[in-house]
Amino acid sequence: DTIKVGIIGPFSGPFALQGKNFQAGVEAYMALNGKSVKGHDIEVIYRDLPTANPAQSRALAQELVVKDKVQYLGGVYFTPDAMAITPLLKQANVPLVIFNAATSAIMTQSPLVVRTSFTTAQTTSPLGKIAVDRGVKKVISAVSDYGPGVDAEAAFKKAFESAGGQVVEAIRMPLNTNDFSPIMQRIRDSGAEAVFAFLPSGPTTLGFVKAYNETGLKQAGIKFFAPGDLTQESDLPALGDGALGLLTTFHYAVSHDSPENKKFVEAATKAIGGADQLSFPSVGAYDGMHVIYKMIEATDGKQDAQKAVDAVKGLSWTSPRGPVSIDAETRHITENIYLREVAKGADGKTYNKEIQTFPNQKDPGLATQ
Amino acid sequence: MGARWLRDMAGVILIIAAGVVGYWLFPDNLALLTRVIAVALLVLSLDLITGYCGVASLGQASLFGAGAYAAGIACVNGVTEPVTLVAIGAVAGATAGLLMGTIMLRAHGLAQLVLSIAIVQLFHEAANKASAYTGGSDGLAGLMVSPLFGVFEFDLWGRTAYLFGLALLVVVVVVLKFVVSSPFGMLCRGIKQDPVRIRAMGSYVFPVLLKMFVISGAVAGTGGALAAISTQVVGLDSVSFELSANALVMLVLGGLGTLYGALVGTVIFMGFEHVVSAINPFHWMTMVGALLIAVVLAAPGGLTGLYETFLGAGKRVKGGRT
Amino acid sequence: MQTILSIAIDAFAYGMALFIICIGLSLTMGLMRVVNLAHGAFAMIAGYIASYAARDLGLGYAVAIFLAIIGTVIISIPLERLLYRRIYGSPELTQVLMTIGITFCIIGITNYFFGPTLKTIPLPGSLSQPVDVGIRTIAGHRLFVMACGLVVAGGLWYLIEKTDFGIKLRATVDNAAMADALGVRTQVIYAISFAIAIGLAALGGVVGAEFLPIEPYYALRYMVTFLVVVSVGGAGSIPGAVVACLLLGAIDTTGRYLMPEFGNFFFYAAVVAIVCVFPRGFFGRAQ
Amino acid sequence: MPAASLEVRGLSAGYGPTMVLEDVSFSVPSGARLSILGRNGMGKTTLLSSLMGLNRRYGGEILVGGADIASLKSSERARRGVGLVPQTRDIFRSLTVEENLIVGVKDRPRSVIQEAYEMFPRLRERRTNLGWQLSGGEQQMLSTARTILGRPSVLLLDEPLEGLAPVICEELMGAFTRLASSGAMTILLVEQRLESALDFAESVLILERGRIAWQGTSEALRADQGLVEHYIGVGSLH
Amino acid sequence: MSDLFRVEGLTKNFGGLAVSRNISLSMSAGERLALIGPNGAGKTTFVNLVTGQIRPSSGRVVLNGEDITRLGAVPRVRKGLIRTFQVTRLFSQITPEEHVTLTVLQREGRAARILSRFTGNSEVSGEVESILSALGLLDVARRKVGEIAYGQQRLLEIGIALALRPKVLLLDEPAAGVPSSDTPRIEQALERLPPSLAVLMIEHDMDLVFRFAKRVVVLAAGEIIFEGLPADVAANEKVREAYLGNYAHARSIA
Ligand SMILES: Nc1ncnc2c1ncn2[C@@H]1O[C@H](COP(=O)(O)OP(=O)(O)OP(=O)(O)O)[C@@H](O)[C@H]1O
Ligand SMILES: Nc1ncnc2c1ncn2[C@@H]1O[C@H](COP(=O)(O)OP(=O)(O)OP(=O)(O)O)[C@@H](O)[C@H]1O
Ligand SMILES: CC(C)C[C@H](N)C(=O)O
Ligand SMILES: [Mg+2]
Ligand SMILES: [Mg+2]
Repeated sequence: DTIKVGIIGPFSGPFALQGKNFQAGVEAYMALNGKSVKGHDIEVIYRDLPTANPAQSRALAQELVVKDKVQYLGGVYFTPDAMAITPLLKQANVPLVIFNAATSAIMTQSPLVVRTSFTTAQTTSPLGKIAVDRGVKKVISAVSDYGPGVDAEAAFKKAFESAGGQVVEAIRMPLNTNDFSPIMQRIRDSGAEAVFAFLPSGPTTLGFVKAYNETGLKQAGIKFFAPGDLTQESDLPALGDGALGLLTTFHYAVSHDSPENKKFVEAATKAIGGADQLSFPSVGAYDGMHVIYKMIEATDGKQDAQKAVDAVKGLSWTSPRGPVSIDAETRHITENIYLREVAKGADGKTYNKEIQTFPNQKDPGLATQ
Repeated sequence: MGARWLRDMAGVILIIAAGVVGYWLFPDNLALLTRVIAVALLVLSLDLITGYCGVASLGQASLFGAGAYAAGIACVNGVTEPVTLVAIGAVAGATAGLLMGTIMLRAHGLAQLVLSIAIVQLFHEAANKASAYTGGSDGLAGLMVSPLFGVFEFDLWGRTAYLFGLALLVVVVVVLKFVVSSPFGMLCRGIKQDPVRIRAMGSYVFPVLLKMFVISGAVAGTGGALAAISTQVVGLDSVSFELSANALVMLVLGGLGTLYGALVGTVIFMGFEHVVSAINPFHWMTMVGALLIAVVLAAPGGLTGLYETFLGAGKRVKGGRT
Repeated sequence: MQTILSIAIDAFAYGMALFIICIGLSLTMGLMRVVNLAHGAFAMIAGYIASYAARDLGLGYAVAIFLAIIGTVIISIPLERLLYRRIYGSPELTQVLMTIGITFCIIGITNYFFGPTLKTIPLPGSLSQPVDVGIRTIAGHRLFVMACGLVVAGGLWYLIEKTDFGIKLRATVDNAAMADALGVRTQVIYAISFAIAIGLAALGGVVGAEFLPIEPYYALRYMVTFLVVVSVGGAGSIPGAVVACLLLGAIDTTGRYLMPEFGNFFFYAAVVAIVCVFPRGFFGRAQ
Repeated sequence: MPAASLEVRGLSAGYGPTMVLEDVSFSVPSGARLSILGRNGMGKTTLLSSLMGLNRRYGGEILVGGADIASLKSSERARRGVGLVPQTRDIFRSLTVEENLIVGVKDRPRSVIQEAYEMFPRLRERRTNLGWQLSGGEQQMLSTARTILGRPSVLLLDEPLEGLAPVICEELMGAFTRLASSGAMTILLVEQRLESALDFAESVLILERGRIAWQGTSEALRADQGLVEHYIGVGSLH
Repeated sequence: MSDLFRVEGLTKNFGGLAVSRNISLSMSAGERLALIGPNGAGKTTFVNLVTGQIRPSSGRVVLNGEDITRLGAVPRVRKGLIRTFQVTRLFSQITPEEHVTLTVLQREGRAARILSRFTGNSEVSGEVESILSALGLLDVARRKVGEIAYGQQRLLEIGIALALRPKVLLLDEPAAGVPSSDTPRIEQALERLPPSLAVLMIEHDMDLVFRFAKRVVVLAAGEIIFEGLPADVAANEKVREAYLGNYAHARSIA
């Protein structure tokens, strides 16, 4: 028999790169672990959802469940899209494994959701201590003005202030900002010693980092802290040498030094068609597939969402990103968060170099609830 | 007169028939079809001001979003009866239409188009900022709509939502048929062609167009409410420029100023998009682009124009020679 | 004071970058009466060519710009012949449909062949250095952008308002059949103007890439910005475009400095206000 | 360019699928003047604009100075010496008066627009005004001046006196007559006012439903009141 | 005074150009007045000023003793001040019948109603038919305006004006573009106008002017240079020089 898995993600449009990473992760996993589990063949169906669009997301999920008869749903890049699917899960008797969408609250919407990515709070929080350790007392935060940005701002502020620092100003920048020089001017005027930034990966990141260099903030010694979205590997070639020295925290670096990751990177590169396109969503997808495989194993091909989810609660394994486990209570992934510095490799290309590890981080966003 | 009545009747019956056929043919895609209906309402509303009044808008989603958020917020706060929610959406849409019309009708041509863009961006920004009420970019989730008439659940298979949407669409089309064939509708068409002439006939232009904006807002708001009810989530995309631009593309694709064009355009565009994106989720955009180009080359007046060209080809005069 | 001056410099640089990218669109929309929503797509094509030339072939920046312009124009010629020619004089919304279609195709094809990653165009050393302008440092390429903007504005204004070509172009747009009947080779005029507009798009795409990075989705991502700027200025008016770009650039920049969280409100509220006062844009040609 | 002869053979033309002119043939010697008459909607405008190449031709030949131009685009016809003053004037509305004239001069130096100002001093006064701002009569003057500046060898005038003050009409007709008799242009005139039309031209052509109904000299037509009544309408000539 | 309509000291400048200079003019009910003058004299501008399409720099417009200078174009129409356009302004996609129906409904204040049907309104259609038949337009009543002859479009333009039941009617070159064989149609239509109506006609066709007008006003360079009986106009040296030329002479030939 064939078990179908429906993957929803941004495979075209402005976020096509992230969608391609989903696909690469899925294909890498299947290439390395076979296309069947316990004799059940696995078939993956991709459905494109280019930008956040809950109505479309629901329509796609419904079609996958009702028409294509998928037993597992996976993928989902944006939070509202996940929110639109959760109400269907119970009736559909289908678990949803989230490969990316990073708002804490999704997990509370349905007991049939499992997440293998990260939350913004989870990747950001260690930065508070890191900043203080590096002698920074006053930080200005600059985040994109939307859900994840606001999450990042709050998480950093909490972590930084409890470590003894002070956020002197919090700037929220519209998502479609093209020229960041005025923001840099403001950062300079604030008198802060460092800037904490969050922007979604893509063209604006480039503008932000460029402006940081060009307006002389870097020369003036103002430090730069951010979660790893800002230096995702696929953006690094465009950022060029300007990114050297940027400090970011994240759950995964393509450069992560482990045998699991080597295998993964090799397989994923083959799937995506170019090493420079690979970045974090691929590992979310890879581990997502791992979870789905485990679910299939546990249910032996029968459609039983609750049993499937229960089977992976507490599951732990070694992911390309390092040791991880699914928190039995929140169903969210527990993982290491790494501090990385953008450095230049032997081949002259820049990469995220892991320099410090914060082991077994849960999602502080959920922990507080 | 009789003939016209008959034609309108036939049109409505055709819509119902198409709806029912869709139900039988694609029982597994009802959520998509419901979405098509919601968007069709948006495109219809755009046809009212663009096709009948000549006011092009790239911000029509403001009205759709107003309806969606109004219904969504009402639902989260305990008003869960679907018909009431639609009414709330329509009223919110109409109010937004009043606001949008008041601003947009101050300008002409391109500047007007840009006003519409500015308005939808401002709406979008406001919805993003008011995240306490709208959920911001995470979306407004947790809409628990009670069963329609207390009986029919909005469930996974989406039958209730679809039939409810279809009924709404039919009601709206019938009402709009009356609107566009009333003296008011004729006046709007006159304004579209030459407002100076209409003023010289002794009619103000602004209030007439504003009235149409309000009607248009109510229709779009209905669509928004339907989307909110059937999806149970309202996202920022429902007040976005992208949705507005898509609506305009669908309208022009179908043909302006006939109501049917709006429906045809929506169904063809969304259907095509759905099919090609399922076939190749990665590179379907090229196909949609090719479709648009092909339509312009083959039927510059939109698909309904094509139909008329075919009809017209029968009654060629003398021609034939080249 | 220093801050104000510094903001003013940023505003001017950003405004000029906008101007270079948008002026070609203003020409097509205002003079040729073609709502060319694919304008950004051509800018993007130029960006890809320049990126390829400068990064992969290691050619100089000036050569890359030159190749990008030539290459983009060459690519646009068959499109003009086969597609655009059909929509000259069509209703605007038909043009919207066609050019959106073209945009989708170009995006799709670019994504297919070149992948969805950002493409950069390495600047020569002289332009990538921060330059000290007394009160602060400013990136060299920003000065270059300002200079380009001024040269383009002046040259184009002269071409359109003063030369026979400009007059014939405007006559053709106004009434092509009559211009034809007076001996103007309208198709040639259109083809040349189209090429000029595309060339400007190409120049803008390459020179402005530091502000608006090159990637497949470029055309749609910045479409609103382009449309707004062109219309606020009054399509087809060069002084209008300059004023609109500088003013909107300034509002955007200061808004983002003073109250970044309301940056978009500032910008679009300003657009609404301007359009309410100038219903045809700053220098819109009356109909 | 000096005047050229015009010969039309079996011309059929119209709009899209609608054929308006059928099998029209006539010829005008170089430097001659021909008036075209006919009731409303009989195809006078269609005839002139298809000589200019502005609408659809189904068949036939158009020879200017002996060379067939029927397959050329209108801009090429203009360059070979055909010039049209259209009934709808077709001023470039967004161009100034002077710019309108510049479009008309073709390849001659710009300075020749002074000739137009001498012909219509009113235009000199309105030199920097935009086309749409002109009064009806001023537009008519501009349209005529613009075409004449291009020195056509065959000039097609479609109701050029429409909306002009009587004093201007008179001067203009005088000017047209001089242009033709000096051998500079061959002129075809469509004119509603029978008297003016007959005064102007030595020969006349009457169109009826897209066909030539009558052709002959002005004298012959003037003499035959019955003919006038039949083709042009009762009470036209009194 | 028993003037139905009066303008006082109407002045308008476009930039440096004075298009109307201190024009004063009055018309009584039933008056038939022709306004003539050289091209660019300001005749159309005068109509635009009177009907409120453009605002005067100074001066007053008085209708029925009421100062309407400050009113916009629409209320003036509603008060009975109606114009036609020098270049027809019609809707090419709809029929003459629909034009007139819409106009009648508008006059009755019913044009903006949503809850009634446009067609099949018996009282209105009777009036529409009588207007169209008076102008000889019944044959083409149901064809698209874009397809009918220009002369008929001019008649329709007048029909629309009549359907508004004007008190003062301003006709801007009603016969322009209409062949001489069809001008009688227009004349007949004008003759049948209600006698109480004041009509001002701008026209360059002097025959029509002389047959129609009881009084002639000549405008040149924005100023009234002559006002009087048709018979005297041709004899006036200033008018002859500025406008008529040898018209009077030519006339006697034919
Ligand atoms: N664009 C068009 N499309 C279709 N038919 C047209 C078009 N223009 C004119 N016609 C038709 O062609 C015929 C001839 O028109 P034309 O304008 O040549 O007449 P005309 O003799 O110049 O009349 P007039 O005296 O009114 O200027 C008319 O019956 C008219 O309806
Ligand atoms: N908006 C404007 N700006 C500048 N000048 C204008 C404007 N409108 C009209 N004019 C000028 O005002 C003058 C009077 O124009 P108007 O149309 O009133 O003339 P008219 O008497 O109706 O002439 P005709 O008999 O030729 O129709 C003309 O010279 C015209 O060019
Ligand atoms: C054609 C007619 C208007 C001529 C008339 N018999 C006249 O000379 O006034
Ligand atoms: Mg004609
Ligand atoms: Mg006039």
